Amino acid sequence: MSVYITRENKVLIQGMTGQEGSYWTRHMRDLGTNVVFGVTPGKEGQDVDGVPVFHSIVNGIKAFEADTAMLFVPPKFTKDAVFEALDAGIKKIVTVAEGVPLQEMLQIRKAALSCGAMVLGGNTSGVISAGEAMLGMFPYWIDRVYKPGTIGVMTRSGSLTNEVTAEVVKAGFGLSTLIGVGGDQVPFTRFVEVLPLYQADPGTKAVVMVGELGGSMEEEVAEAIAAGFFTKPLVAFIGGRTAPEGKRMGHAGAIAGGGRGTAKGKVELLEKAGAGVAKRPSEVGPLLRQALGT
Amino acid sequence: MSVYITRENKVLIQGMTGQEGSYWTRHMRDLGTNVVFGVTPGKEGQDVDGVPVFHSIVNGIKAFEADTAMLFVPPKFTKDAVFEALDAGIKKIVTVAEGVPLQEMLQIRKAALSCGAMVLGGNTSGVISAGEAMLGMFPYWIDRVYKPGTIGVMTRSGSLTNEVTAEVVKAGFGLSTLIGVGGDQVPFTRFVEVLPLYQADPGTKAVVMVGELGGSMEEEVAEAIAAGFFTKPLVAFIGGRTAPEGKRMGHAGAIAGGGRGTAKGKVELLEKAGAGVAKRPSEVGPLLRQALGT
Amino acid sequence: MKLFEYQAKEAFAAAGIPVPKSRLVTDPAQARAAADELGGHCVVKAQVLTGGRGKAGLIKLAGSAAEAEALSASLLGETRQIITRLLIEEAVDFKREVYLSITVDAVAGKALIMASADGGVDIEHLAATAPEKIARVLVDLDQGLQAFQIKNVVFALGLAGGETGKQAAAVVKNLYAVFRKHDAELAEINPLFVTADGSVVAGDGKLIIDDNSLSRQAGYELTREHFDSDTEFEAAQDGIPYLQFDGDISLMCAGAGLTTTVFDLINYEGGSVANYLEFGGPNYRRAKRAMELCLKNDCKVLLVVTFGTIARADVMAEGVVEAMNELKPRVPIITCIRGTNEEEATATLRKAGLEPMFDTEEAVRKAVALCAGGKS
Amino acid sequence: MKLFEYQAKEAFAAAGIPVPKSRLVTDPAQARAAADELGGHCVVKAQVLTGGRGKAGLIKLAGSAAEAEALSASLLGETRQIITRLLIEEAVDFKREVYLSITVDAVAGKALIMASADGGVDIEHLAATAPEKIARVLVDLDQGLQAFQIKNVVFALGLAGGETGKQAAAVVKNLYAVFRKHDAELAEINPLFVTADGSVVAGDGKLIIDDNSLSRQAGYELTREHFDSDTEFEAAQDGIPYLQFDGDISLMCAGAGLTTTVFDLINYEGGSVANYLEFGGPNYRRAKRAMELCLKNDCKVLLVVTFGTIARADVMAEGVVEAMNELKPRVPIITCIRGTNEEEATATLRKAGLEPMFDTEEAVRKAVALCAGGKS
Repeated sequence: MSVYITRENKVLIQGMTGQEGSYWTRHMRDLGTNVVFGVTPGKEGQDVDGVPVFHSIVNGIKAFEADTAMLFVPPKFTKDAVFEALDAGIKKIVTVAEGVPLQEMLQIRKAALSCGAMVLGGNTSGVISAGEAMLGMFPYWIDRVYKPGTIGVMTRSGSLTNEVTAEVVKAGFGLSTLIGVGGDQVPFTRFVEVLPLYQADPGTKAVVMVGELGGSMEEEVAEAIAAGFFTKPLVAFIGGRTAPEGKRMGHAGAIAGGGRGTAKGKVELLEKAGAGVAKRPSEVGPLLRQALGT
Repeated sequence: MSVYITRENKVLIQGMTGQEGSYWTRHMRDLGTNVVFGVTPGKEGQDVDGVPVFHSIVNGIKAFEADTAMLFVPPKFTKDAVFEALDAGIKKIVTVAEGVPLQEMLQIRKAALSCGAMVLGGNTSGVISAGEAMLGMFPYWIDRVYKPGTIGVMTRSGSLTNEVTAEVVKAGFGLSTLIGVGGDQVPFTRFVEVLPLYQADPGTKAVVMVGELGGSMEEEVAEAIAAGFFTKPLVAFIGGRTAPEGKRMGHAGAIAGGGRGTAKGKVELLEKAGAGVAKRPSEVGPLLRQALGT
Repeated sequence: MKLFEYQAKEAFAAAGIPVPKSRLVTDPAQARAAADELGGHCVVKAQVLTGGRGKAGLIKLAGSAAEAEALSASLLGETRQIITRLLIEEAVDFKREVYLSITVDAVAGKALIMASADGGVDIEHLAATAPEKIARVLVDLDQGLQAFQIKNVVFALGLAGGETGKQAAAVVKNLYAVFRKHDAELAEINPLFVTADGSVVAGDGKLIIDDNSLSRQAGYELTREHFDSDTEFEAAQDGIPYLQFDGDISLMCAGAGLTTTVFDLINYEGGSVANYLEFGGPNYRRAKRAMELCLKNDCKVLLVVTFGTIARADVMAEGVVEAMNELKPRVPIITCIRGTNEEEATATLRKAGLEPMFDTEEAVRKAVALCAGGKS
Repeated sequence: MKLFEYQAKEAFAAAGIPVPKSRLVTDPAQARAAADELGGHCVVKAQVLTGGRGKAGLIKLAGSAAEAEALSASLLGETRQIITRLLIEEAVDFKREVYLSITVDAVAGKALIMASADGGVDIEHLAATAPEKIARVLVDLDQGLQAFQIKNVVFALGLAGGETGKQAAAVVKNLYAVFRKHDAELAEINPLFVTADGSVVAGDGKLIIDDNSLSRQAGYELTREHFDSDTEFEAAQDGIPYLQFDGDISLMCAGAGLTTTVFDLINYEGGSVANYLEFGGPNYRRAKRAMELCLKNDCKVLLVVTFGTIARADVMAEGVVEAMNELKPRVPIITCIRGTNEEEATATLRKAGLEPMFDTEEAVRKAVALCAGGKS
């Protein structure tokens, strides 16, 4: 089973005619995603591999139903494109762009909350429901990473996710849906807001969270578990446990600061809440086996 | 039974120390309203008849619970005061001020929708749950107008409401709660959004709507009835049935224009939906008796 | 408050919206000079606030300065309507007319932009018969106008692409700025011309400023042209809602809804209304001024109906009696004053020799009967 | 991008926030002249980006121009830290210090104003021990800063009422304007001074501009002072994330999360890191430049770990081999390159004489062993 994206979803692509847009549209369709139309102002009437293009979402949805928007739009136009999708009533939006201005990230997050929409990104590779469908930039199913199965994965990272999911697969499991919330300082959707999808999905038996130092998303997950809002087994891997304080390790999301945000604090809270916490990626598989009694 | 305001509600008063604010606070308390604190910046530590005053809502709610805000604030500060109440999580807000700038009305309406709050006004006398409690500017229970009973009244007017409710009382009925949504061009809450309160209230057997030409609130009510969203008897009185088109009859809410907004159109839609429509105020009582089989 | 075309266009131009060259004139000689300056070929436009000026013959095309002078003389000599100012405007060589406006959407709590590729005089017909040809874009005032919304409006205008598209986008953006800056209830350009060389120019301009915001919109004042009658103008300056009709019964009531209802009831009973006057709310202590305005009418009866809570019955009754004593109206007065302190009000009215009534519909019937020659 | 105090104060002053009079100087003679102009009694402030300047002795009070000159000479001669600029500032006679900052709240999606009546050097201690003394006000960027929020902040600062209250309200409003206009991640005034006569003055200024918005914030550029080392500065100019450490293993990895994890694993194994370098994302075709930077370290081994999908394994492997051939590193290279087109990558590496690995933890153990004197 899958969450967020299945073959039933009707996906529109903003920025479909661009080089990136058309390239990844092809890959998404190859991997099962149901793309209904694309949007590029000025190109209404054209098509990309038979998928029709419209000037705007409002024009597109006069002709086709759509429930999901996938954005291939540069960072400085991301806010406008997300607002366009929200305005059209789209409740699932994925945006891969890295480099959205910080204060526009706040506006996007706020607007999504107001609309009750789940916007994934920015700075994410996207979402995959393994073997079923994909939103974002995954070129093909890498067998040792994206084997279909029953483990939900949520992550702030790219390469590290592959490192960790490879361990999940090595341990004999597979993935239900992998959701990348993105590595930015203001993820439009937070881990704790993804959890209810996995909680409700009978096809997801456990969740792996790939976190890192900085921000407070992992602490929020610990609180949700402690409060009983999430009751399935959860195994976390937290990067940056030996990172020196005050040094920026990579993306902006990873600034340790304040009472929250240290890898140590995250690990402690998660362990206290009863989550499994892997010190190394290779411990993720065994912890999952232990939690699921397999 | 009552809706919106009962003796259980904990009411804070914005602008309580002003002349109007203190005058009506006294009346509200006399009529049963549970006033917990007042807000006037710079006057924290003072009191009005024993009700404590705080600089701000955030300061007040540190000390006292509150679920309702009553504003006695001039029109040009109304938006700020409503935003302050919304920001503090208050979901019921009544504002009596007439003359709020039109575009600020839009912002208030929009903010209230986003917060899931029900803001009544502007330009309303307020709300009364007859014999129980009052928010706004009703000096005392006028027996021939506000007798307690089972009829919900919703209105855009002031004096006309008294005219109509007097007929309700004359016909042997009384009022559950009278809700004035106000006479402005952009009521912060629309008739159709008030209906669910009456629908859910076992103490309300029927509803009287005091409408008039202009806007589309009465048409929306007709649609809600036709769609089965409101199933109790409803009797409407619509003022302005002989008004010449294009003349402004009183407040800004009453501009006839476009396909909607004529008194004639409202009457037709309401009758088609099965509502009783009184041509004269004196017909409201008999129509209610007919609808309720009494 | 409705602005005149020339005021609207000044506001548009200040915001960067292209408008035709023009001169505001008040006499035919000025009109001739202005037309000369503009090259002779020009449009003479009466600055009045009523709609449908073209069809009413209040906009004329002049081929020469002399013709402009003659047309101006004829327009300024109009007797059906007060015309004191004319806009002499260069004639625009347009190939298309489109429609663009911004107003408020009370349901959404947003600004509403309406745009159509078919503009000009028949927009109201279009709205009634083919509403799908008018695109509607809602703008959240807090978020402001978004780039995608500008694009959608420009597509709806049929002007996307190239230099015309850029200019049209700027007009949309700037009209929204005008709407916000001027606290507008309506900002409209109809027609928006597209010229032969692809430029975009505001052919007409309508701007209505929200009355509640007038105090922060300096530079505009109500003039006699804003009203249909002298008394309406006078009442407005006093802040008393007043409308002129030509029937028998002068209404002096409190509350807009109640006054409107009394108006209806009079019509139902076969009577006719001389004027609508509403002295409730902030005006409830101003009975004398209200009665003065009512008595400017050649009415047969003065009907006072109130049912106030804050607007106290006793205060209004005293006001009516005082006004009666000072103004000594020659027509009979019927009162139906109820609400807060009704007993005191009743006593006051009785003491002044009136026969207070307590039922609006009875009071209306009595007023209509009096006009028809019945006894008071 | 962090701004220097003098840049932050320029931005504050431009927005109407009162700041002390000051001169930016680069040598002791200028410092003396500046101090003279300011009346002798002044503060000499090193323009560096590290926090805690007061405690570190980088802010000095001078009683005379001569003293200012001497203090400046000593600060500019600092060897622990690069100091090229000093701010010579009039000494403010303050009676209170309060705290005011604006940053982002990722959970709410709003700006977060923090205000405390207790400002100054111990704000971090206060935040840890008495967080309730720091008021937090969330501002919706679309709605903007509301009047009630300004009031709440001024009350929290303990400055409500009178002229001080008005000035404080203006500072809050203007700091928010700075925050918005400069696309700030942080705008902070600590301390905000209240002087003996009740005026409000920004004692210090901190402004961090969001890196993603730098392209629309003209006039600021990264300088050597923004970095702890020359190589970090060099890498930043090339847009390659790089951090300097002083251990043995040079990291050349793709993906921030993976690089951070490799860093952890090395520490777990008892190894040490020479540098953190991340060449994923847009940099994945720039292996040569990345390796050049890594080889500036006195490292014992170069560890390449990647697991990319878009950042193709074959491209990165080719890049590594090419860089190796050109740069001829004297230290051993360990590769663990996986992901899209992994087979081609493996072949490329083998052909170049490397022994590709496929398990990150094994690769880390091997690197640590190599440093400890084990065999490659």
